[in-house]
Amino acid sequence: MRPHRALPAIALLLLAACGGHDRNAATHPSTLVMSLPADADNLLPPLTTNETASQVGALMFEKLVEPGDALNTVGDAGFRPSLADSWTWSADSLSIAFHLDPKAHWHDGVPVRANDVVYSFRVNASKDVGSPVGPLIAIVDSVTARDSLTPVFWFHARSPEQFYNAGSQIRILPAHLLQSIPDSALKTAPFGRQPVGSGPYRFARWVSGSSIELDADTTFHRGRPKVDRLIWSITPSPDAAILRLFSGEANFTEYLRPQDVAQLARHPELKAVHHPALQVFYMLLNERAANGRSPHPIFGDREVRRALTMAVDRRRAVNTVLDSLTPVAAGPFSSAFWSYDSTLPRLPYAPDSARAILDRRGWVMGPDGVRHKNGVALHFTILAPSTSTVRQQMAVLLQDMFKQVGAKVDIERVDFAAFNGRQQAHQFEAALVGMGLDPTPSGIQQEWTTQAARANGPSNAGKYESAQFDAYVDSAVRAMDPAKAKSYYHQAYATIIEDAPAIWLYESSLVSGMSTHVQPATMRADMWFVHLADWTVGDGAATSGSGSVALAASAH
Amino acid sequence: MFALRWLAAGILVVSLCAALWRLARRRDSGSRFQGALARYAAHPSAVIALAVLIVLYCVAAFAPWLASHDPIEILAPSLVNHAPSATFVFGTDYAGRDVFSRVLYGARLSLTVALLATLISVLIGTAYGVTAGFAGGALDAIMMRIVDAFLAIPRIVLLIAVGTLWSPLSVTSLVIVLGLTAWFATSRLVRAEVLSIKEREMVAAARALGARDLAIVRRHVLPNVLTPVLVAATLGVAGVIINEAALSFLGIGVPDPTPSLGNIIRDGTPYLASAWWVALFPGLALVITALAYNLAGDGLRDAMDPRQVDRS
Amino acid sequence: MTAPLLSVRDLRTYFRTSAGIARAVDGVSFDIAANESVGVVGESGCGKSVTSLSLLRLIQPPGTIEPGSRIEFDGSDLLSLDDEAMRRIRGNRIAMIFQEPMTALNPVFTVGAQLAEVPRVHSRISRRDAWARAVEMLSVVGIPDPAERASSYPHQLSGGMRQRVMIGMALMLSPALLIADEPTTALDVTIQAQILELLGALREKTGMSVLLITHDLGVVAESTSRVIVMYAGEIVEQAAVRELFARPHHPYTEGLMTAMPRAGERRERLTVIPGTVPSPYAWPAACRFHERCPYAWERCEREAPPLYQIGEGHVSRCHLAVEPERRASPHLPLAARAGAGA
Amino acid sequence: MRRLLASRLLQGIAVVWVVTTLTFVLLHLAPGDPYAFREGVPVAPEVLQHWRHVYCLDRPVSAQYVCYLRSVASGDLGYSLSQHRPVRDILIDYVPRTLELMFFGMLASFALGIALGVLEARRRGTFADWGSRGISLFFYSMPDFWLALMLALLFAYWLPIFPISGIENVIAAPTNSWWQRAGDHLRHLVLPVTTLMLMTCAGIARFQRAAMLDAMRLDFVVTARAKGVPEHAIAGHHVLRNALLPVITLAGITLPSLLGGAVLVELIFSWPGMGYITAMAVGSRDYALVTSSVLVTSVLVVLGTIAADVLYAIADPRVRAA
Repeated sequence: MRPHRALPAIALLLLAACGGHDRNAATHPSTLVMSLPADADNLLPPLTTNETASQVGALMFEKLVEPGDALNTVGDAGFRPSLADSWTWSADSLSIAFHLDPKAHWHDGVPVRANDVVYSFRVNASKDVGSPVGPLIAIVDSVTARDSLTPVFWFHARSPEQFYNAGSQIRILPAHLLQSIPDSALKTAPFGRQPVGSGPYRFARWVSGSSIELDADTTFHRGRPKVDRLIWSITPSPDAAILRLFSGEANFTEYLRPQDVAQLARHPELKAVHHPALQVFYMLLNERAANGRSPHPIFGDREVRRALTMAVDRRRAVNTVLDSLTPVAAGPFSSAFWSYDSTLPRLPYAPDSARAILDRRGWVMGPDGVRHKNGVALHFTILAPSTSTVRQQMAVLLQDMFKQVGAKVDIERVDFAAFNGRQQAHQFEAALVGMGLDPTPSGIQQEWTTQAARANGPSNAGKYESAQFDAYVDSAVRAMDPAKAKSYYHQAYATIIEDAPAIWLYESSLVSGMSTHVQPATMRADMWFVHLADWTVGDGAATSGSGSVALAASAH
Repeated sequence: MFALRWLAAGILVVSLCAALWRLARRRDSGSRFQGALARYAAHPSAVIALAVLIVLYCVAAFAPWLASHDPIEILAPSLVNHAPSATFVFGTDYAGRDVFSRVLYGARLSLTVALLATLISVLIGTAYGVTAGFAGGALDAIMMRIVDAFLAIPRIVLLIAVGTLWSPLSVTSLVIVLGLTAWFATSRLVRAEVLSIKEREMVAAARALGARDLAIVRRHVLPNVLTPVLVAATLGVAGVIINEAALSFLGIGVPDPTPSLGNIIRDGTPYLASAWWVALFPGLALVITALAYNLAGDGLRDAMDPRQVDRS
Repeated sequence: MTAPLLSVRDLRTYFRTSAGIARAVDGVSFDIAANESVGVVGESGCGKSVTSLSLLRLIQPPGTIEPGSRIEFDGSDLLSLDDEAMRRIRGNRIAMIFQEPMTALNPVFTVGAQLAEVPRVHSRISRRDAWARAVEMLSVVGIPDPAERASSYPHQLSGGMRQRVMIGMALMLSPALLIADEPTTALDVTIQAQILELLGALREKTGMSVLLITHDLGVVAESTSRVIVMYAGEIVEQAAVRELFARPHHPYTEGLMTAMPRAGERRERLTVIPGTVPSPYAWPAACRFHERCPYAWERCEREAPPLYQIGEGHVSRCHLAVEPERRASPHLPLAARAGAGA
Repeated sequence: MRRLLASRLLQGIAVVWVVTTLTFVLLHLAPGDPYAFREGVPVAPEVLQHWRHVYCLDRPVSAQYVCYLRSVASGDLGYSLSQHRPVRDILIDYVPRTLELMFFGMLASFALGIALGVLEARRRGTFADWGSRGISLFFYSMPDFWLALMLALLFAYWLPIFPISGIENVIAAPTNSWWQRAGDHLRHLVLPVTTLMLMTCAGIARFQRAAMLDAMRLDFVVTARAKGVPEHAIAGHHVLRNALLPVITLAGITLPSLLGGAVLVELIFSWPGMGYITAMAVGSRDYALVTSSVLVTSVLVVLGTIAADVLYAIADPRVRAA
């Protein structure tokens, strides 16, 4: 081999040799490496729209108060202090004064003061910025600074969740760094790529497309976080994120699909953690026909919808596709809500009475095992996203169960973007939908009321309209007394369950995958990452290991 | 019973190859085609490649009959990522489906899509090349610049762009898209051949006899163009197979449950560490097919075009 | 007579191909004395180029120099040297120049670099010194402003100049023997004369011997002292140049002489030797020229003529040497009678 | 030389113009308005309105075309809805990483390709010749993404010496010195570049082999031998220098396929470059980002082809003088 041609081979060996050395490099302070398939977009909270950016933002910016893990959003009982130590209501409860923790400070050393809160409210409410929080804080008239440590919130009117909306929606921003920038220019401000916050973690590095890194703020006013470094390790696709966890280059990944969980058995160094999630899955029935005006020949009839619900053995379906741990959903709400109670009625699995109802409604069984009613066959299509194996398996099981009661079902698989598009354009008959819920039960008002159906937006695509249900929801949302609110919610839930606008399938719990020596703190249903500062990585002591396999194996 | 079926298929294929071999060895008829066949048979690698191709197409044709399980049916959640065993020759994938049957059906799909797409690309390429070659002058220059533009865009990026904007692609639209993005090389080749033929006296003579352009094209140009186009087509198929697999791998090609070699590999990607067989076997099938086409294409080029002697 | 610089004895170079064995050079023997200029003449395909390449063992597969051949140079047999030893002789003790100056030089390297390469390959000379000697050699071979020309590329020079560069390259290490394979064929006449005159002058100055291979009798007449005539892989006649031109003995040499147009002579058609050069895969039996020889008789077809001594330093491979009377009855050669070709 | 450069530039501009038009057509043939409000992508309506105005999507097609050309010329490639950033900023982040991958990929594949080509030509007909040609054809026929996967499988799991994803070891990075980080970055380059190399070297080796065999037949080889130049110097110096010329033109042609391969390699090894971003744009139907990456990719290729031609002109003295 000519000398100059051997050079590349020698170089490769050198690289390989130093590879080994790098593997067990000096021990690193406890580090949580989270692999996930999406890069952040803008780290300025009011401009954040994607999941990664909201996670990073949540650990760098604080709210005034934080809801407790029970997510009781009515009144102020269920809340605990964050940026504000304490708060006092005015006599007519039309204003609340928050007392900031004097020790709170921005990562550049400047202390947090009331005018930061005033500025933050103004920015989040401004039309130019278009913050997603805007509509939620519409109930707040204005915010003033009584003194340098006491911002005061003034309200238009009293409402059960006024404290929640005021103190726990806005993440406080450093006015001294941002107020000189006009609102419309905030979008392209460099702050969005290099933010300064007041939270437990300060910004370290952002290599776009590769990693975002935060270091613990040792002087944080609520105590030093246990995990020293948080790294969001970004991959191009969900598959690559799982690959990174399994190869040991990451020690946490937020979302494992059922098939990934099955695969975890082969990796002793990893474990799966189920934690509640505010997410409910159901088969939405479109009550309008294709022309969007006349009722759908099958789903327009409430009795037929009830019959189809009774034809489905929901418990067996959930056990087969997922596991027995996952609860069967009662309705479009989460069992974690304070407004939930176990006495709610449920449509039973009763195929015989389902057949009886269908007969009574004139759906005569045809020779080919499919029912007909004045020329229309009991035949409809279920739309399912091709990327979700769980929903595809569920569609196959439902198809089989409906066949037992004489209903012919086709399954149409489309990719995710088309799945959303078809629902919004009402070009579907039935669809296996997964909906994320707001932490507060009042969210049902935006999702299922007649007003939502008529708004022609993405909500209530099935066009469920029930005046009685609307009335109950309105009074529940307005009731100041939690007990009265709960009884109204009960009647609203009972009504929608009886009307069966959709076949409620399961409340999915999120499954995260992590290395065995990561101990997570409580993972709150709406935001699993809110207590990330209290997690511990390794047996508390600095765990060694960086790069691939060593990271995972270092605990043994 | 399952092994019996494979045995029958094996016998059929072997007899087919033997017949072909005897044909190649026959010396008597001295036709141009015969000489080419003999020269082709002289290349051992090309003959093996042809035999492999025959086997592949037979397997693809009889896939439903040969497959051990239903490729789409989710057998049982318990059998997820099961290692290769007697019942599941290539193991099972994450959804508990038999990889062997999916590879069979996937190969069947990939082969048919590649063949049809190449057919389209050859037709378009030849037509485009002939018009550009014959028209000459400004039109020829413009047409060639357009081809340069298309060649300047890596084919996979073009496919991704098209895939994004018109997804999900049904199999027919996939064939059309693959066909539409593969004809550039063929058109250049055909144009070069047309230009060289145009100069030769026979075309001038034919024109002198008052033959119209179209007649000239049919009688003189097309037969001569046949050789390079045939060679380019064979080599082209390998490229199209790989591109179809890449598209399915990216999730833009064939929609999910229908198996294509590309999306089987995609299913196996996240579990590479512990379930490597899901990604390995479809890839091997792809490589064997592409390699067979490449070797056959090389053999064909030497056989049909002795002038351009390969310096082997 | 001091020992000859080069003595070739029974040189055979065969090419074994699928079409059979081509005996391009079939038993050639000759000597070259020091500072002598010898010409080798013959139609193309008679083996003169293969002979020259064989001297430097530059024959590439499938050609081989048959065992039994001997090339004695400066006291040692070149055929017994190992490759490395032979390599050290090429360009150093024996050098060679070629016919096509256009392609004989490497187009992508400067002329100076290709000249400087010769000393650098053969000795531990520094790049700067080698370049200086290259420039100096360019002036020796008569190239105007050599320093500037050294860094120009072959395609920037004229044919004549490129041939001068070739000669310079050959003479970099003042070899004892220079083999020139048709050096002037590709040049026009005026340049041809200059090159031949340069070769002669350099030969006098350096005392080297020159083996000049050409098909042009005029070139041989002017620049060589002795001539070897080759036909069908064999030497058919060898003599001092004046002797050969005055009394050509072998009919083939005679044919060559009459075929050459002489200045001032008025002739419409040039006389042509009928027939064509035979194929090396199957040389004709006995005398290889008998089919094209006007004097051939049955002995010529039966018995291969040896090299008869017909004068001082004058040999000829023709039975006329022993039966001169045959020359009186010339007849139409066999090839002409048989009509188109053999 | 200047004339050649001028004609190549003109051709390049023509190709870029055709590609821009192609991208415009692609953008407009796609169903739906690229800046339409789409559920699941919460963007303030006035942002959409701004970008729809910038591309004059509210005006007739011909006006839109002129508008598109003007904005592209001024370097304004639109706004990415999935990344909420102007496309130009995104490309500034991601294009250099693809260029880096391409540079090392090109270097490695040409080095190996030339070495193999020379080896095969010098040992023609022996086992080394057809053996190396067989192996490189085997890799040539392999789909690039599958080759990447197999390398990842081999090197990441069974012999874990090279990292399989990302551009640096995110954990160790901040505490390393710069040269440690450079070394680590190179280690992350090894597998992606090896994939590109194995994929492309077959074509180059085959071309180089043919060029070598041609050059070996030229007369100056005999002259060199007559000069006493040793055999390996003849092959390595005289012949190779001539045989390299045609291979340089090959650089222009392999560029598109290498870039295509890079797109898939980036996906497998999570190398955040153009392919990575294009794949993300695919998922979220980010029309602006997809069409602008097509545009940028083809401009890169056109520039690369022109560079290859210029390099050829410089390398070949006969052309340089013209």
